[in-house]
Amino acid sequence: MPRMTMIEAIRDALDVAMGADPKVVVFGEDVGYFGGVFRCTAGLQAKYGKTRCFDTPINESGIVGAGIGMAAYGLRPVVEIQFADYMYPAYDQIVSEAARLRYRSAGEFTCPMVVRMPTGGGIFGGQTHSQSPEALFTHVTGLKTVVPSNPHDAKGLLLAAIEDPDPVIFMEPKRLYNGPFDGHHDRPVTAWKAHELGEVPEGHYTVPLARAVVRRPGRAATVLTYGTMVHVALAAAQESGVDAEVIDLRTLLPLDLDTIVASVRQTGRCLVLHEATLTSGFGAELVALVQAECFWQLEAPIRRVAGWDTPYPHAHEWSYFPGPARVAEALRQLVEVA
Amino acid sequence: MPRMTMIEAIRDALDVAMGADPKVVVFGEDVGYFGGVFRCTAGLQAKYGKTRCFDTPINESGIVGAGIGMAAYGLRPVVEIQFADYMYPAYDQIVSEAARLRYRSAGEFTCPMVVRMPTGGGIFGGQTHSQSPEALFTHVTGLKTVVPSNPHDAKGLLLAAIEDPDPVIFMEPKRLYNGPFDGHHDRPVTAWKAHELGEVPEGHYTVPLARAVVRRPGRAATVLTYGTMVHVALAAAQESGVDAEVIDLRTLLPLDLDTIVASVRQTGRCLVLHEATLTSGFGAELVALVQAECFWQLEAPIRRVAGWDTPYPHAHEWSYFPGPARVAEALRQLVEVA
Amino acid sequence: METPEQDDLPPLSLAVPEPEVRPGDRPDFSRVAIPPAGSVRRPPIDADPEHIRDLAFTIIRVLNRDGQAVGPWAEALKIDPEGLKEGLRHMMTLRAYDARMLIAQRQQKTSFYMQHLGEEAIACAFRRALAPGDMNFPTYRQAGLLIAGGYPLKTMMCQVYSNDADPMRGRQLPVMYSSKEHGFFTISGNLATQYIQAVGWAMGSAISGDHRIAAAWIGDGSTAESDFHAALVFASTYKAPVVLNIVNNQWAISTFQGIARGGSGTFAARGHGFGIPSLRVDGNDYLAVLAAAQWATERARRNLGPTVVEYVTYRAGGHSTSDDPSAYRPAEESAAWPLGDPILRLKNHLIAIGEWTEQRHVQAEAEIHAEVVETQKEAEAIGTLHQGLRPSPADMFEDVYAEMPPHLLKQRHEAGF
Amino acid sequence: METPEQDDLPPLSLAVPEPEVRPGDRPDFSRVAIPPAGSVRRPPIDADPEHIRDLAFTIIRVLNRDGQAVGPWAEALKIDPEGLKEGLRHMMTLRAYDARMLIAQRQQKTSFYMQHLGEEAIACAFRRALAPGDMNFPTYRQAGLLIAGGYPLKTMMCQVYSNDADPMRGRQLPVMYSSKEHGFFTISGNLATQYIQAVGWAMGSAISGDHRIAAAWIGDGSTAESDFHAALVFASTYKAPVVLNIVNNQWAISTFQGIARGGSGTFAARGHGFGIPSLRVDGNDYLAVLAAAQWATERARRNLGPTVVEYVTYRAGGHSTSDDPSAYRPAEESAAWPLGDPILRLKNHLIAIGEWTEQRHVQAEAEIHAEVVETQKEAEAIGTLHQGLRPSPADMFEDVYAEMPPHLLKQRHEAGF
Ligand SMILES: Cc1ncc(C[n+]2csc(CCOP(=O)(O)OP(=O)(O)O)c2C)c(N)n1
Ligand SMILES: Cc1ncc(C[n+]2csc(CCOP(=O)(O)OP(=O)(O)O)c2C)c(N)n1
Ligand SMILES: [Mg+2]
Ligand SMILES: [Mg+2]
Repeated sequence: MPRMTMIEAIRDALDVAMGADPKVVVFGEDVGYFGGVFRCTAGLQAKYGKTRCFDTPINESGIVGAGIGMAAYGLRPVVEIQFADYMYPAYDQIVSEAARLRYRSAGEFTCPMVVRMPTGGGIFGGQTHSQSPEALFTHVTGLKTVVPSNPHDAKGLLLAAIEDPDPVIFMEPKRLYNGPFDGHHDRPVTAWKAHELGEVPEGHYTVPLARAVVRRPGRAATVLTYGTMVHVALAAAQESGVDAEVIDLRTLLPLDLDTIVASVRQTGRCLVLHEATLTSGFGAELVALVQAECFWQLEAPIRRVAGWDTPYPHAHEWSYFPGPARVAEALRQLVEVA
Repeated sequence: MPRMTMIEAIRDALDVAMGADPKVVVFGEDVGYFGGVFRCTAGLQAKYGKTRCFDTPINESGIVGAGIGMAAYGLRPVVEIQFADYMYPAYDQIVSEAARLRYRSAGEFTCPMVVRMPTGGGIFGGQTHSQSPEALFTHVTGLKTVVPSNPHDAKGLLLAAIEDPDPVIFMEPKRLYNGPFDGHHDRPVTAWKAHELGEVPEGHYTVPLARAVVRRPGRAATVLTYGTMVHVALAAAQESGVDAEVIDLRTLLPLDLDTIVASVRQTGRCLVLHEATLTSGFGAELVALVQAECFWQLEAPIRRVAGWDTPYPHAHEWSYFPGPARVAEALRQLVEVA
Repeated sequence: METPEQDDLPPLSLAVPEPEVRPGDRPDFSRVAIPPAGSVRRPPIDADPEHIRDLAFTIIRVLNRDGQAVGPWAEALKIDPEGLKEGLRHMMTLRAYDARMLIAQRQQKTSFYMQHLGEEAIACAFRRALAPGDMNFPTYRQAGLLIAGGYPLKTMMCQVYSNDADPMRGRQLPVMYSSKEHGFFTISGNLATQYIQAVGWAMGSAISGDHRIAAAWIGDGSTAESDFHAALVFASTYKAPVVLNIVNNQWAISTFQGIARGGSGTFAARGHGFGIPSLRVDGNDYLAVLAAAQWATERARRNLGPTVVEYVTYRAGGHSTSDDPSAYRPAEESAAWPLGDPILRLKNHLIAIGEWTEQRHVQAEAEIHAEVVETQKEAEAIGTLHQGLRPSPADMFEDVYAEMPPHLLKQRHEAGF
Repeated sequence: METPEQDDLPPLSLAVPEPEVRPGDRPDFSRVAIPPAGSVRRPPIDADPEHIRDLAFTIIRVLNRDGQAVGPWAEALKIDPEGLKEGLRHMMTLRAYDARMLIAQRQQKTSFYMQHLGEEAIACAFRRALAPGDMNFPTYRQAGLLIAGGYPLKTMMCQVYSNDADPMRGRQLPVMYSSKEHGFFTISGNLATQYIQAVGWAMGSAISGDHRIAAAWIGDGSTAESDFHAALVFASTYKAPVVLNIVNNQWAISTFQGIARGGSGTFAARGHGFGIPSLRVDGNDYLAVLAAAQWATERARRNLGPTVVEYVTYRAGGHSTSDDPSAYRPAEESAAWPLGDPILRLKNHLIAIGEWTEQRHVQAEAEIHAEVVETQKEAEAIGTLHQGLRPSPADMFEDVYAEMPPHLLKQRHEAGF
């Protein structure tokens, strides 16, 4: 099986989708000739022509709004927002339009569109190239929100998202584009080709939406996380010596609650981990669901580890990022509660 | 003390602020000559002139963006978004600009602006005149979010918000504008003049931000809520026979956690109530905080009652709205858990 | 540096535009320059936009005071007297429908209504220039598209009543119709969002090598919204086959058009910033609207790209049933509006060309009234907002997604369905 | 109905604009029509925008090939030779600064940098037209405003290095400067958001009866953003005292200006849709920029309202240190740019008028280089991104609010501070 980076896996998914279905069109800022600032669409314009993969004006509302129109027409647009931090101008189109089209027309008009966006920090991108705004999507009914943590899933989830009949927000943890990053920014960079999840099947396959996966079985505690933090959690489990079960949620909404509940009922302890700011983050929803479903099994308060409630500060990136040391410490404290 | 509706109280707060400080300017769609579609600014243009209270083009991003510029200049803009449902076009200016101005300039530029918006349902406004998007603000660090539940607080909180050095989102439950609505839509409308919190002191006073208040003391359970739902909770406590302590949060961020924790530690049971859709709503954050702070005192899982995870449906408004029957039932179930 | 001593200058001050008249004042439309019917040239559809700039600063008019259709736009018109009579009937039906629904709202058979009084010609005439498969992205004030497109009046009423036959299952505010089959995109309550969607739809058609075109609709006040800009940027960049309609009815709720228009003379002028050909048309002149629509839709169909069309009209009624315009404009302003009433003007034309009589008009009015009342009875027999057969609240959970996810299933169960 | 048989027409297709040349092609700027220096008229500042439309479709130029300042814009210029020499020094300093910071970034002393190569004249010259108290709302490519405004180079470097003397405490990306005192609003990473804020600031000044004016800045690509529209709507409606600058450097990262511009010939033309007077200026001509800036700022100061000014220039370098332009445009395109180099052109002018020599230029270059290098040493002696004195991470929790709320205090504690 070929080994790929996450960028290559995403590109491959787009290639497979465009090859199979002439309705799939791909566009966004710098997406056409150049192939995207992260090169996720490189080569697609040359292969499929400039009416199927093209550059757009810098107007995120226009990109998503035009995508909605195309989706309603009958195409399957896959649009790129250059950074998740720049999705806000498109937020109205996403929330008020894409998410409600099916509902308000009672199914007459639908919006099978994917909105891709690189998310998360770790590249010294400062306040405007580091955000993780997933909670702003999970609060919006009508949307699905997906965050892959590796090349294999990225391709399979993206294909599933493109084939989904509803709008899907597809958040790509940019710090994982080139390798599985566990938060040890001071150690040499590792590459996907050395990682089993860098193995990406050729051609078409899907990783179904709304299915979490256990990345590491464990009995002492459950870690609920997604994206970059999956790798941080794995490192923290290792380094803390806590036998944590690490669940990669993959799709945040709809959520695979069964997998979560089954695990927490076993371990009795739960840590929720994300890079986004803490307050009103998606972790809050996870806590609310877990305490409701597993109240009688819980042996300790559910803990949250998350980005601090500040903007993502450029120079203090590694003080801000919830790295393995912080997670390991939280795990140790979690299992110590008697 | 004069009795006022919430509309009058808000207008009075603006009048007091504009009278005291020439830096206070008020604008928005239909806000000037006409005085706002809910009449909250009626008379202000006539009194203070059209450069201090004026109509704007229909561009919410422009309204907030211009407000940010004015605030940075040194004024104290109080802008109106006609319905909270129409704040999305301004969301980028609120999140990326207003909320981070102080931080990114290290205090050199600040944004003492208030963004007022009518919120909530109950007036057959359908999907686009009924939303409660507070969780989309509480996730954004740098903002303060306020939701008054009565005329007295509305005036005092609005004056506090205008005097606050940071941007404040001021959400006005429109169903409370003319009377204390407890969710019994099929009963005669009651008026603020018959309610003690319709008593509004003349002139200047503030209700400090970040302070919750206990609206009804009780020993069996704690209800955490705000806005319209305060009145629903009071009705539900009454009707269910459950001796619930009802806390009106008033400010969602910064949150008065002390008042919350003190109550839940006493009652051991907690219900979180809001009109906004459930998933990733502000209630999730409340649950996460309460379970962390009160884990050992909790005798039952924390319950949430909220709007369903659907758009606000026009004709089914009263099936959607979390009214007193649903809340009463939840309270009964909550205290039955052994 | 070389800057002037700024303190020598008078202090700055803010200009806040105001309408010429307010309640208590005498209505005054003298500022509205109205060229004689037939006086504006009709350029070829592939004219260089730079050479037809003047068409954004005038008013294209076809019907003169005597009810004659005159000038180059009249000559190019493709419509026969039967078509005109049909058009008259569409407008009269819309007006009768509006009148009934306003009463129904006052009777609390529905929560809300928005009327078209004075603006009937625009959507009714424009609809004729469209072909099957074309798609409108309307605002709440283009029900004429449905009526002229043959959509059943009864279904419209059922939507307004949110009854069991409402295709939107009571989920949408009254008047927020949707009909794919009739080329009528589901209306959004959010202003301007659909303008760019129309452009996207048209781009989709062009990408697919289709023949279908789109029509975007917006009000004067809403042109200030940012998505208006997004639409013009995308439409001009990709030469999308779309007609960008602007209905300038002088008011946006209580706000006069001068607030949205800023310093430019007209809304049509906005197109010039993008090199888009732009027309300004008498919106109360059925023939002028149709002539402009045929010009613009032909441009789109021949892949010549977008056209901006501003229709100059007047919102004679309140903004909605929640609005009382006498609070912000003189009550007599509507009567003073110089472009007249669209129904009256088309009627007079038909009489002038010998295709209609006062008597037939009275008769038609009676027929239409009876038909609308009859249809209304049928709709009400099914149900109204608070009575009769209504969609089940269980349905509230449907169509959020194509397939109901577990958390919604659970909530529906919790809700008791 | 009367619609044409659409199937007779050829199918629609989507137009996707492309630059004339791509890597491998020969650079070609023949489409850029360049009027001779001095050939464009200079209208009075209160001219009717409709009468000066042509100024948005030409290029106002002052310096001719012989280095002479010619024509009406030259005549109206308020600057003396000392001022010009200062201007030259500003541009040379900016270029030297850029060169050093690019190297520093490659040496990983900072994470990121954005240069101004070829665009130095614009901000450096514009700054001269401002008075103390005026406020710029810059993009990341207007550091010339700071240098020409006398802001310490060392502080700029400390910002780029995120060291302990960075006034932004390491919180902002490199080049995102802020200085209220120097009339330089804190830069946002989000495009176009500040364009409308500039208008709001100017409105604030006008509301307050102040004398201060604002200058908004945006790139060609970013004019497509919606807040550009918001700014033009508000500025034209309230006649805000603001200059709306558009720096058209031909590229937006890898995207050529044709994607943003759509069908209109120029970006300046956007102003016409709003009735805003609009100029198009040679951005590589220090004198032309200054002349236009003086015209536009005087309009603002005299309460005549906003002006749109498009500066035609070329981004000679990469978009940022993350960008390699050879992937999307011919490497030689920069050399083929017909408007020349702004520093060379001002130098030649000063030589032509006898105020400068080649020798003094070489000497100035050496001096400036030495000064920048010296300043750099001082800045680096404090610290760089990964070394030396840097702001404490504890500071990360400050300034989120004026007063730290309990939940942040708790988090700071949890973080160990
Ligand atoms: C984004 C948004 N902002 C505000 C509103 C509230 N609103 C509804 S209609 C309207 C006025 C629109 O005026 P115009 O565009 O001229 O259309 P008209 O009603 O005259 O047909 C306003 C402000 C809204 N629906 N959406
Ligand atoms: C809202 C938003 N969208 C996208 C970006 C990413 N981005 C940064 S610079 C840039 C290109 C801007 O081009 P232009 O406006 O021409 O300015 P220039 O860089 O040429 O000076 C883009 C797309 C951003 N910063 N903000
Ligand atoms: Mg209008
Ligand atoms: Mg550029």
